[in-house]
Amino acid sequence: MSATISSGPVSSALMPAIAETAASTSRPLRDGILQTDPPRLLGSVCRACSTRLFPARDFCPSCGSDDVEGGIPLATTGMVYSFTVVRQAPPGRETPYSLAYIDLADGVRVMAQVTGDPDALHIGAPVRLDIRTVARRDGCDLIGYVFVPSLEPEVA
Amino acid sequence: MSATISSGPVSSALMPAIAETAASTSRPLRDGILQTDPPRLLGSVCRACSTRLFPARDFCPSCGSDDVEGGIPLATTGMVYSFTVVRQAPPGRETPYSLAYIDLADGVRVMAQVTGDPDALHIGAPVRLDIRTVARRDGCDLIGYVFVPSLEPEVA
Amino acid sequence: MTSIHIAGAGMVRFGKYDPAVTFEKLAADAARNAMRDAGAHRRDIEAVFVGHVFGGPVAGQRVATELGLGGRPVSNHENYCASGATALREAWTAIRAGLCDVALVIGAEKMTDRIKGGVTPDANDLDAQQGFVMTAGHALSARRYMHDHGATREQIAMVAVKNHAHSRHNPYAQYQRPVSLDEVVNARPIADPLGLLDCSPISDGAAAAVVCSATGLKRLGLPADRPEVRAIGLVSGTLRAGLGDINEEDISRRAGLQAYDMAGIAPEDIDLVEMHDCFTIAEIVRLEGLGLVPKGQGAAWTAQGRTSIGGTLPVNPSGGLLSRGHPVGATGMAQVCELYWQLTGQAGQRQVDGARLGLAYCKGGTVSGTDGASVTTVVMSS
Amino acid sequence: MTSIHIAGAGMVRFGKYDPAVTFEKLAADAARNAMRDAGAHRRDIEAVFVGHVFGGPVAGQRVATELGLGGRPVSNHENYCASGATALREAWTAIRAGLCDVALVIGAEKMTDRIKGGVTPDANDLDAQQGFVMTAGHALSARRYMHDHGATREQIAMVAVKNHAHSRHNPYAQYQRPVSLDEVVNARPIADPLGLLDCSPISDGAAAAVVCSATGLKRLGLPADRPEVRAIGLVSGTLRAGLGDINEEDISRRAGLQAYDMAGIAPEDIDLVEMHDCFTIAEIVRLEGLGLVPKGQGAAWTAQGRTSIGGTLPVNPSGGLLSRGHPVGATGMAQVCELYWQLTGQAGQRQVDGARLGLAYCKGGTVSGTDGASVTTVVMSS
Ligand SMILES: [Zn+2]
Ligand SMILES: [Zn+2]
Repeated sequence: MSATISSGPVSSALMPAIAETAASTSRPLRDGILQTDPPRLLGSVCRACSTRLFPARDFCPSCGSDDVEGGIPLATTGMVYSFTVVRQAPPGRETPYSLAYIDLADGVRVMAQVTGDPDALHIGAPVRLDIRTVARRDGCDLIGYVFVPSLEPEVA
Repeated sequence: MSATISSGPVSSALMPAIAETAASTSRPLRDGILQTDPPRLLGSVCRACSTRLFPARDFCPSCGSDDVEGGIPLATTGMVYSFTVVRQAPPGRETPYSLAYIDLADGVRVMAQVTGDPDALHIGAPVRLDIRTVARRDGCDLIGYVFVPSLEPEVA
Repeated sequence: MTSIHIAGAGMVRFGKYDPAVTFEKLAADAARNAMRDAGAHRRDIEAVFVGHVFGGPVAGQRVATELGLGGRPVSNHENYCASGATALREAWTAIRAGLCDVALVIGAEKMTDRIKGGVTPDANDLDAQQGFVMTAGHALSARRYMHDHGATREQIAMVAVKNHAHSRHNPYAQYQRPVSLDEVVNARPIADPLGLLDCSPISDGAAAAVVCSATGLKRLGLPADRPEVRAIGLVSGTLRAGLGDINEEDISRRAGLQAYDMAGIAPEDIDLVEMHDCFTIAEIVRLEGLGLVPKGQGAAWTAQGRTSIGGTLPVNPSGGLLSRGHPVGATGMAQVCELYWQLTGQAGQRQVDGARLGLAYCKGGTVSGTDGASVTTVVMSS
Repeated sequence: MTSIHIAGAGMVRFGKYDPAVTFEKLAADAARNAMRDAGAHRRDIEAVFVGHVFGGPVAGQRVATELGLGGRPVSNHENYCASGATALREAWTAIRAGLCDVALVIGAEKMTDRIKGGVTPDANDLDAQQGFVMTAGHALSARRYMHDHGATREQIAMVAVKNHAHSRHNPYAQYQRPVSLDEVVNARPIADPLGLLDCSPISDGAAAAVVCSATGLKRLGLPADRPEVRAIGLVSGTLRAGLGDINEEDISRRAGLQAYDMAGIAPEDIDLVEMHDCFTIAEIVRLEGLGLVPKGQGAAWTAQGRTSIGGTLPVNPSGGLLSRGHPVGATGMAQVCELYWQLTGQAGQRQVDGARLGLAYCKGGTVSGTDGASVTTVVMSS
């Protein structure tokens, strides 16, 4: 994981710190949704129909099977399916920030903030996962996730 | 109305001030429940069955009539029907304080705090109304009501 | 099985009320208007069903006490923005089950002194932790809709222009003045591409109806031809796996089918729609999900005036949430009031000609990973 | 009209859970236990009814999503402490109306991270502005009851002694140890004459049941003799004019009559009661209001052991709210679970001999000037 520092509009809840620096006083935003080494989002996969889900569930919403395996590392790259720049939010969250649906390479859609210049964002833009500290609560770093625009080939 | 200063356990919401001193920055705890000159609680009376109610309603719960008159001054003396000393309350309200059902002389029951020594309170104890500032909100005195133990005849 | 009817309906004007105008007062005033319209007295009302989100515990009982309806069965029902319609569904179910013949249904909300900066999902919601707010969800929908169907920003904005044009003639609407396309497109941005006028406001208000069996109508001395509640669908969202269209509106499709089946109608039979246009784009994709407008054509239909009063499928003659206002728990019952007035020919200058079969749709709340929390579909006929 | 049955029931142990144990987890765990007990799979559940007070908007939909029950009709119902029983009543009504045959009903609450110093009426309530809290209301009741009927403080305290003795054998109870009369009488005073052990605790928990028509039982492959829900009464309070007895319990009397009439029973037929003993004195006056104990004799009956397991009318074999705990929205369904276990002979060392007809009573909330906000009465038979 690279030590990306956010340069664009990101919520105040997303502080520019990286997971590797987190001491024992860090924990995931929510149990079971990610790992830091290597940095991955964790989902589930259905053994019956191969449907992947994020976050993990103990059943498959596609085929109804209970034969589902959790703790599955998901792809770290994907494309922007749709995005918005949020300019008004309830008190406690600083605006603006870019929020997007990201379609991961292994067929899972994730809602997350995207760093960088919002004017450069577009549907289909390639992005990659960044696991980082996104908030601090009770003296503890909360580890979450954002996506960072990747270099993309020049379009002629 | 006498300038009674509370001597017993009364909620922090009940400040020892009297209504006459209230300037233009005072208002009743709730519209229509009391007047300060002369100090009275205001209720309603049913023209069909004479039932009195506090606070006023625009219908009679006893006979169902809509022929009800509001703004009726109620009796200022009554007796304790039942009482308790509240020793634990949600944050923001200081304990202990005495709370009672008061049966007014004209047949209306009112829930209110009673000032004075809680150990001297008993069912049947005579009390009289005191209209006073009970709280301050947004720089404005809120006028409410408590009951004060009356002198009672010695029991042989 | 008994038929179920609206015997009378009533509202208070939606808007921003002083804190001294309480939830209880708004709700009781709407209820009194509905009871007066139905010619129902206190003694006629057998049960009270109240839909609200932010009214606090036993809010319905506080209202019933104000109304002099103490003693009856009173219950409170919550499905976020579908709360009012859910309360109606519970009343409709109780009448079908034979528990009562005359019920009072109230939807009410006092929001302006409680909600700041827009409603949000539960704080424990994973999407909320990423910064998801309702506006953002609809902005993502709008952006993708434009990309997939070649719709323009202006076509989407026309939903607001249309609904504000309708609300000029609705005395209960929070906003009663027209807005121009320029005003909508150039309004303060909230979540790109949506601006302030793409969003329904935060409002206070209440709406109510007296709901009866055929026996109940007789008891009230009313003719048997009062508008009938033919069906009320209720569905929840499902988890979305894979990379499908976020504007698929499977939840709307299922809610529509449930109501059409129950009412024994086809979507083509519907003469007018009261649609949950919490955001401009939402009206478009939900109409498509319901099978009332072909996939991808909702924006164009709006721009062509096909969903205006006088068009082939008038949508939100009341002005909708965008113009009437959106006190969340009240909205479902305000839609029912509008259908009642339309189906009885009392809608004045916003009357839809030949209104015989109407649909009211509400969608309430979000649950992370699903296509929504709750959708209700009310079918009413004259 | 179809008979309506409990096909299976399940709970989580009530208690004080870590903030990481969410409302959704408690509710889903109880629901899974109920579904397992009924042998019901996801595909069998047609609708979900959730009772809660503090779970936040669309809490039931969040739970349904966790359970893999997305898509179904899901609705949230609130009547304060009667919320769980109200959710059951809505399910029971929907089955009677023919809307479904197999429903999941959940009562749930996560209180310990939200409620401090006791539950209160709405802040706008006039009595609340005088300093009224729930404990105070019951203290006023206890003081007057002692005065009117010559009951002693010790007799009232015996309700807590009895219910804690019962809960020793309830694995789902928050407290499972006996308490002595001395402990109750000498506990920290809360509102004279009541002390800490006269009050039910603030708790987290959930309880659930699978509720079926006769057709639904067949579909689940269950015998037709599962416990039947014979009646569910629901009433609200009325304004009290004049200087009557505050322990008159007219609201309980009306709720009882409604249920007895609907079930076609007399109060004498009832073998055991799950009673809303939010406070010791409440159990006494409510039993009297229901016509199950002669007026003014409830305290003496308790002290004589007549309401203990083995007595003439066992009340709260589960331990009641005082011992099982009182996560408000969950309580009504926990009572239903207990009746189900008692009526099917699965209550172990707390089994009431010959339990064939049971009553569960909940009372929720207050409205200034009335004798209560909401009372439910559930009658179940084996
Ligand atoms: Zn699968
Ligand atoms: Zn009268």
